[in-house]
Amino acid sequence: MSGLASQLINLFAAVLLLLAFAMISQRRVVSLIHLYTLQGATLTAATLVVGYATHQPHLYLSAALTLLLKVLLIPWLLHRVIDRLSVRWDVETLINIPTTMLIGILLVILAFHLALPVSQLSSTIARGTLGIALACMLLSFMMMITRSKAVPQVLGFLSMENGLFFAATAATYGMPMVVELGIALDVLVGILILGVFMFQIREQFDSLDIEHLEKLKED
Amino acid sequence: MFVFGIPLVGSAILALVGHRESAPDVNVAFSLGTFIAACVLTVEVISFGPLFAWDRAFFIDPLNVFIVTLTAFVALSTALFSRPYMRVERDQGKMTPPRLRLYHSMYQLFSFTMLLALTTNNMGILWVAMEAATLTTVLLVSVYRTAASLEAAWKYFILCGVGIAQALFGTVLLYMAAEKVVGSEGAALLWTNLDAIKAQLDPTIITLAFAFLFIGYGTKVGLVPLHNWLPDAHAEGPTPVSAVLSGLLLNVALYAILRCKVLTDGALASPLTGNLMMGFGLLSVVVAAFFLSRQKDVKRMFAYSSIEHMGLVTFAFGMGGPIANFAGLLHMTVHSLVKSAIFFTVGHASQKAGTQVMNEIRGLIKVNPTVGWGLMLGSIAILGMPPFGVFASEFLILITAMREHSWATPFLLLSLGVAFASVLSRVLPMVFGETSVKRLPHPPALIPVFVHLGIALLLGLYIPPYLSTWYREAARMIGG
Amino acid sequence: MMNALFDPAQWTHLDCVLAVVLVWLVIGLAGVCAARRDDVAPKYLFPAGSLFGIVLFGIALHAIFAPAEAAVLPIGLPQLPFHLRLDGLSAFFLMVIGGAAAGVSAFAAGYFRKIEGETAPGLLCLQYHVFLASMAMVVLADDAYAFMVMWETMALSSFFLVTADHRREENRRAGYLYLLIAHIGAIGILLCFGVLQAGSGDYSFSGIRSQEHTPFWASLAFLLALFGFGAKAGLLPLHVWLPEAHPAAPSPVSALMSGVMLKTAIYGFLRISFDLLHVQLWWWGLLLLGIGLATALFGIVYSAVQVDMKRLLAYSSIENIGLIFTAIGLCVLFSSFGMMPMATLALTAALYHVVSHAFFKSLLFVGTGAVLHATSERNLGKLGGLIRYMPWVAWVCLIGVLASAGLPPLSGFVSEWLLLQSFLFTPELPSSFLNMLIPVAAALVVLVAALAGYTMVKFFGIVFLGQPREAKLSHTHDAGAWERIGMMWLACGCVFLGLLPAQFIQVIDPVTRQLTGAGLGDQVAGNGWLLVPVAATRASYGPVIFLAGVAASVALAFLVVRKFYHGRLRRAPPWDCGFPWQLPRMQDTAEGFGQPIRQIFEPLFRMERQLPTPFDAQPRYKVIIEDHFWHWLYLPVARVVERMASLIGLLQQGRISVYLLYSFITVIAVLVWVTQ
Amino acid sequence: MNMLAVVSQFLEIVVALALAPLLTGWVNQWRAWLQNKSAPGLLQPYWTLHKLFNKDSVVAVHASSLFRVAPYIVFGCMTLACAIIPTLSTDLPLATAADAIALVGLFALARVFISLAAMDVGTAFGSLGSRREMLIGFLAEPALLMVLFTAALISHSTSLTLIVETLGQRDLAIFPSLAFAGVAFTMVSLAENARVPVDNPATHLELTMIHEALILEYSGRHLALVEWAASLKLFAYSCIGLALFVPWGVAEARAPMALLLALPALVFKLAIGGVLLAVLETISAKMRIFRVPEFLCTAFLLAVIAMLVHILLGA
Repeated sequence: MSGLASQLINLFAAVLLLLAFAMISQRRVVSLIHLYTLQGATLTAATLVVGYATHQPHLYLSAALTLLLKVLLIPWLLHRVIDRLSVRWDVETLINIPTTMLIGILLVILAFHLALPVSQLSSTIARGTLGIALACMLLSFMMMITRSKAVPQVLGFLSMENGLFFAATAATYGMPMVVELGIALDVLVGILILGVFMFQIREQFDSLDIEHLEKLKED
Repeated sequence: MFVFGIPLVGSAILALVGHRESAPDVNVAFSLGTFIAACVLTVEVISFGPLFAWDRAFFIDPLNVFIVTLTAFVALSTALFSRPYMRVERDQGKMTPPRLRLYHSMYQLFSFTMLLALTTNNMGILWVAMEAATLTTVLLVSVYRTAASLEAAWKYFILCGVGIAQALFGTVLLYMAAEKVVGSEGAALLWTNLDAIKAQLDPTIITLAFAFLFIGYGTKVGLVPLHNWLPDAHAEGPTPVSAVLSGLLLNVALYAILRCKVLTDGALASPLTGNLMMGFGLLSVVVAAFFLSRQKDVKRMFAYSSIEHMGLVTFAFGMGGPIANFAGLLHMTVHSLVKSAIFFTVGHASQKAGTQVMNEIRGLIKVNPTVGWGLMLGSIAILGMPPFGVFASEFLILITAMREHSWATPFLLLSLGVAFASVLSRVLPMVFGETSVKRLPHPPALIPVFVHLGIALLLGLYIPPYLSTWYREAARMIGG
Repeated sequence: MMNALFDPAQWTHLDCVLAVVLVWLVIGLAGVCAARRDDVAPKYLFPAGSLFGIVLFGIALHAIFAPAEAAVLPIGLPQLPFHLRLDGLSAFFLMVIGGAAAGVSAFAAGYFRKIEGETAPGLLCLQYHVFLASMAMVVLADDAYAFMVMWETMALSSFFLVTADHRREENRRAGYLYLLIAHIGAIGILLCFGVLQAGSGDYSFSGIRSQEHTPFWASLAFLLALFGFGAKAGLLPLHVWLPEAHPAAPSPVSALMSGVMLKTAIYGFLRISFDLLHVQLWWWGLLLLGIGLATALFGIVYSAVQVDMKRLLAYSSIENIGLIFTAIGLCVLFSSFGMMPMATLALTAALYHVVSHAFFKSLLFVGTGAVLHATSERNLGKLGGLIRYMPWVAWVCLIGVLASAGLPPLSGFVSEWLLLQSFLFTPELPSSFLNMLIPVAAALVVLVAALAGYTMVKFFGIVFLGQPREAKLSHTHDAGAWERIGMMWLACGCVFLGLLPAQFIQVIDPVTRQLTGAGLGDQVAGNGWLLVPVAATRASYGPVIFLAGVAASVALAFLVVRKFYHGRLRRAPPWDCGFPWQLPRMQDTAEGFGQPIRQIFEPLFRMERQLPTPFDAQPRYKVIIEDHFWHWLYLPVARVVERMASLIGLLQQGRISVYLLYSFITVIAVLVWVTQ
Repeated sequence: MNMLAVVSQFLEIVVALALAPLLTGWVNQWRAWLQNKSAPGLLQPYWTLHKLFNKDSVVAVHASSLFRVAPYIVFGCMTLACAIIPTLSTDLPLATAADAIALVGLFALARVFISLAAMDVGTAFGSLGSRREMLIGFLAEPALLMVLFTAALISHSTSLTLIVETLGQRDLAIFPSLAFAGVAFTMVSLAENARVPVDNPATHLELTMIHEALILEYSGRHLALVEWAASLKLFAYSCIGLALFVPWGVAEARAPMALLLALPALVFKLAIGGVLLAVLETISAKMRIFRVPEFLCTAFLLAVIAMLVHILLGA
């Protein structure tokens, strides 16, 4: 049973990693959002499995939370934003995609290397997954670096959050409930604020190209 | 637990009435309440020792109670200062009523998150509070809605958000390490429990955890090279916000790092945490000092000075030992006092001159001697000139460094010298000389400035015994 | 204890000194409280301060002969409360502070009547008295922290005084330069203490005293002390602030800074190199000798070519500091070879010069203050002939001028005489190399002394003698009562120090006993009016007899001439060489007077001349003299810092992705670092 | 101090005051002869002084009292100088009050006062003269002091009387250091006493004169005092020279006979010295004022070398 569960979890982990790579390589904003939604879904599933396998009821709750936030609410918000601001394209990335992929692979290796000693100690059914979570995190971090528009950056930020959630779920069966709630609240408020910001930025610079945001510097 | 109850209610109320004429006074009133509550709390802790609340979800010990008091105090004086300041802003048309409302409620909410972060016993909640603090301050920074302020806020949000994310990962790891020992229920994130069992925590996980936590909260402390949000946010936000950012937020972030350091030191035999903190601290001090020497915008300059001082404090805690920890705590105190005082004066100055560019601010001492002298003395104090308290702490830090890490001393002294030269050369012409600007409609509230400077002066010459015992206690807790 | 506190009869010297310090602070605060009325400070407060200056002078004079007293104040750091100690050395310097402060404050009472620059007299009064108090506390401090706090407070208060007239850009610049160098010097001193405590963590001087240092660490501490205190004293090449800050400050303040504050640096240096350090290496002495002589020569040569009277005096202060350090160097040299009597002689010379310089330089500075007040003119080229309109100031200044020119029978000569005497002992040094070197040094000292004469003649002659170069000078007024009192006090100091060396050396005796273990007191005591430092067969000097001799022959000549001839006198215009259209402006100028020096010592200056050609419509002659050290030392350092700053600025180019990249790299780096 | 000491002290002063003009006259006479001019009488200086004392003294209208005091002070300084230099006897009460260094200080004092007085009137000449005088002074003083130091090192004392005694008691050994010192001293005294090649007391040529420019405004009794002081200075310098380099014949303490013998010896030595000075002045040409520093620096260096030589050779 738990064997199956852990295999399932590993599968989801792999999917997550895959999605992360996909997000790096993806240019279109809309499909980025889709990918993000998928990520959320996978996360929900993983949480459910873990919760089921380890009989941790509060994981169901957190899964529900994830579903609500990351599969429904946030993607919906983002869609509205990009419709309003009509930014469906994120044309150029700062570093071209293949290079990014290569660096990404290096990062994955590094992440595994780092997580290996930890996951060996880990007693949970999801031992290998910590490395994957870390990898996801780093990858989305890199995505934030390489994208030059606001929306993809935010998406990178959010998928980073996902990676973290996955780490929390897989490695520790989720944080204490109160913390989960707090985190969820923060994420929600954060995304709202970001949405507002994007509108303001838009009306200030009539574009979401964050290259406009380079006025404040050491001259 | 009135301490953070009051600001929470305050923010709620101000969210409704924040646009009224009386809002600033209400703001002050709430801050005052918070401060009184904090004082009561302090007395309790001093008399009865550490105490818990709400089945150990909250926890006060000498370490955080002293920062709580400091926070409440600076929040109060900043509220006092922002009364006339915001009135002027409104008259100048920079602040509309809705913005004022946002400002006031966020101000209270911010101090709530600060206090929450300080008093909570739960590392998770600590993280949540820090994130919440980021969100509130992002709103505060962007309150002017100008291009520059938006940019600053954006950078602030992204950089700190990412940083904080690292911290969350660290927290997860911490939890993971903890639950192996105490089993997986909520108690595994209570700092007190962790502190009790820190010796059994698994070194490898804790090492990773601390690395992430340090980078995460270090971003908020503004350690080089994670500091880039700090000068922008300070320079573009309203001055009271710069004051609280410098005076409070950085302290609280550092406090978070300290909590983690205590645990990690318990788990590890190696001086890893110390080395990390010393390295980043030293780097921040040196780099910030050189940044100081090329500033044109007054608030930006003092933001860099904050980076420098935070670096110094981090370095001090990194060295560890009773004297260094003592010095670090002392330095935190005087820095937030003096720096907020400086920002008050700077705020008035730039309001008068209508600009933050230093070359266009001249002869303050002529227009308004109190502001002029306040800025002068403040800068002198922040530069570590006796008899102000900053010198006392820097003296202690330096002598410890000379004794234990003499290799670092030259760098410290070099950067202190550079910082001195830079800031002084900017401040002198601002304070002295001739000018033609006129006075402001609303008389500036300068009592806070001189109260702060007075306390800093006092701490330089005479540290009252109960205060010093209190510091010692805290220093011992950090593991001196 | 408590009743002891309230019963002055039981007060120790230390209590009295602290009381004076407190009173000074109170006076200062009173000045601020009464800031509304500009006449309170001058009328009542400054005279009061001067009175307590005399009190301090008396107490200190008494305390020199008393055993050392120590106390611990309840203020300061918890680990390190303020330790205070009043021993011979500190009492001696307290005496200097009190003595000079008495005169200067009295003068200031007259001087600060009009508002100088921007700062109101009340605030000036506060800064001034905090300055005095901090100087007194510096010499009392007995632990590193107290010392540093007082030291920097001294620098800070004087900085505010320097920038009292901050409307002028050059004053602000001067203040900045001053505070910066002072602070950097302070950093050096702090490091020095750090080395001295030798890892013991005990920063009280008693604790430091108990440490034993290896020659290396001792030398390091010595060099740091030399750097730190040299920056304050104005030793080459850290002297640049001095000629800027002294002219900028109000004259009484320049008087205090030059006369007293520089001496606190001497105090600190003596305290560390003789009291806290136990070993002395011969090359330290050589180093001091070299730097001292270089400073002295540099100072006096630059002083000779100045055209601003306060700058001239400032450079002359650099010269005197150089002489003092020369004497100290000689002392170190001797004591490193264990020749204590000679060391004592040299040290006595140094201390004697400390006091006499304190008096005559304060006198000259307040003299310039009086002139400045009357004429509001600092440029020598616009002064002249003032002896007719302000005879008081002129004649009192003449005393100061003669003393500072090192002429018998005034105070300056005594110290130079002692210094030269100690030079004559050097052939007894065991090292022949040194023996060869020292005569050259002695020659330089004499040259410096002679140049001082040249400079002082220039100063006095151009300011007070000749015809007024500006029309407005002809209705200037003489100094007021308070100013006269202050100047008289200082002048009396010069005269007494000049005439009664044998008696005054009794005062120095305990100090030298404390530092070198020997004293000249007994040696000198026996010979009444004669000053016999070593042995009657070696050398002797009797200023009183000397003065009597000159006076007698002057009087005799006068009487004889009157007796056998007549006293008829006719007034007539001076001979105009057959060119009747002479104007006062055609008199020899300050530049002209300095010209020979400029020629002889050309390599020492960085000059840019602008000479008129025969075809100029308005021919004008301009010569700008600059300090080499700016271009050798200071500007390069500034450039390096700028370069670094511009490099570091590249870190922050405003692109958020780059910032994220920093964080990213940091994460990776830290992770990699922690996991191995 | 016994009676004899007082007597010899008194005698010295009198002799100095009396002989100084005579020496000047003697030198002038010889110089005239050497230059094939008809010489003034030997006693001419006395007549000049007498005449000047009888004249009214004319003082510039705006001259301050300093101007009138200065001549007396200068005269007093020179008298004291002559009093402390052992010319006849080495048993001089006053000599204990001022040693070699004080002697130099004494000369400096006189110089400063005369220069200030010259600047007081404020004519171009006055300040020009005082500037040149001080220029010479600050170069000559160190040289003179170095010379005296050399002697002082030999005799381990700066007191002039002791120097003379030690030097006088030695047998006729040549001190190489003293040879250098002698040359240096000669150069210095030429400069100090306004002699060719540095200055020419005979002319009033604006471009060259130093001493005459200083005292240009003086007349009557003031001028007389200044002139007398000048000749006293010459006398003093000659006596120093004699005391250092030919110290024989100066009376030791408590030797009344020697005291009587000392006078003719002194006169004889002075006469020779005067002739030599005249010869020196005749054979050398007046140099440009800008050359003077070089001239004096040479003297200064020679004096320092003298000291070094002494330390090196112990002689």
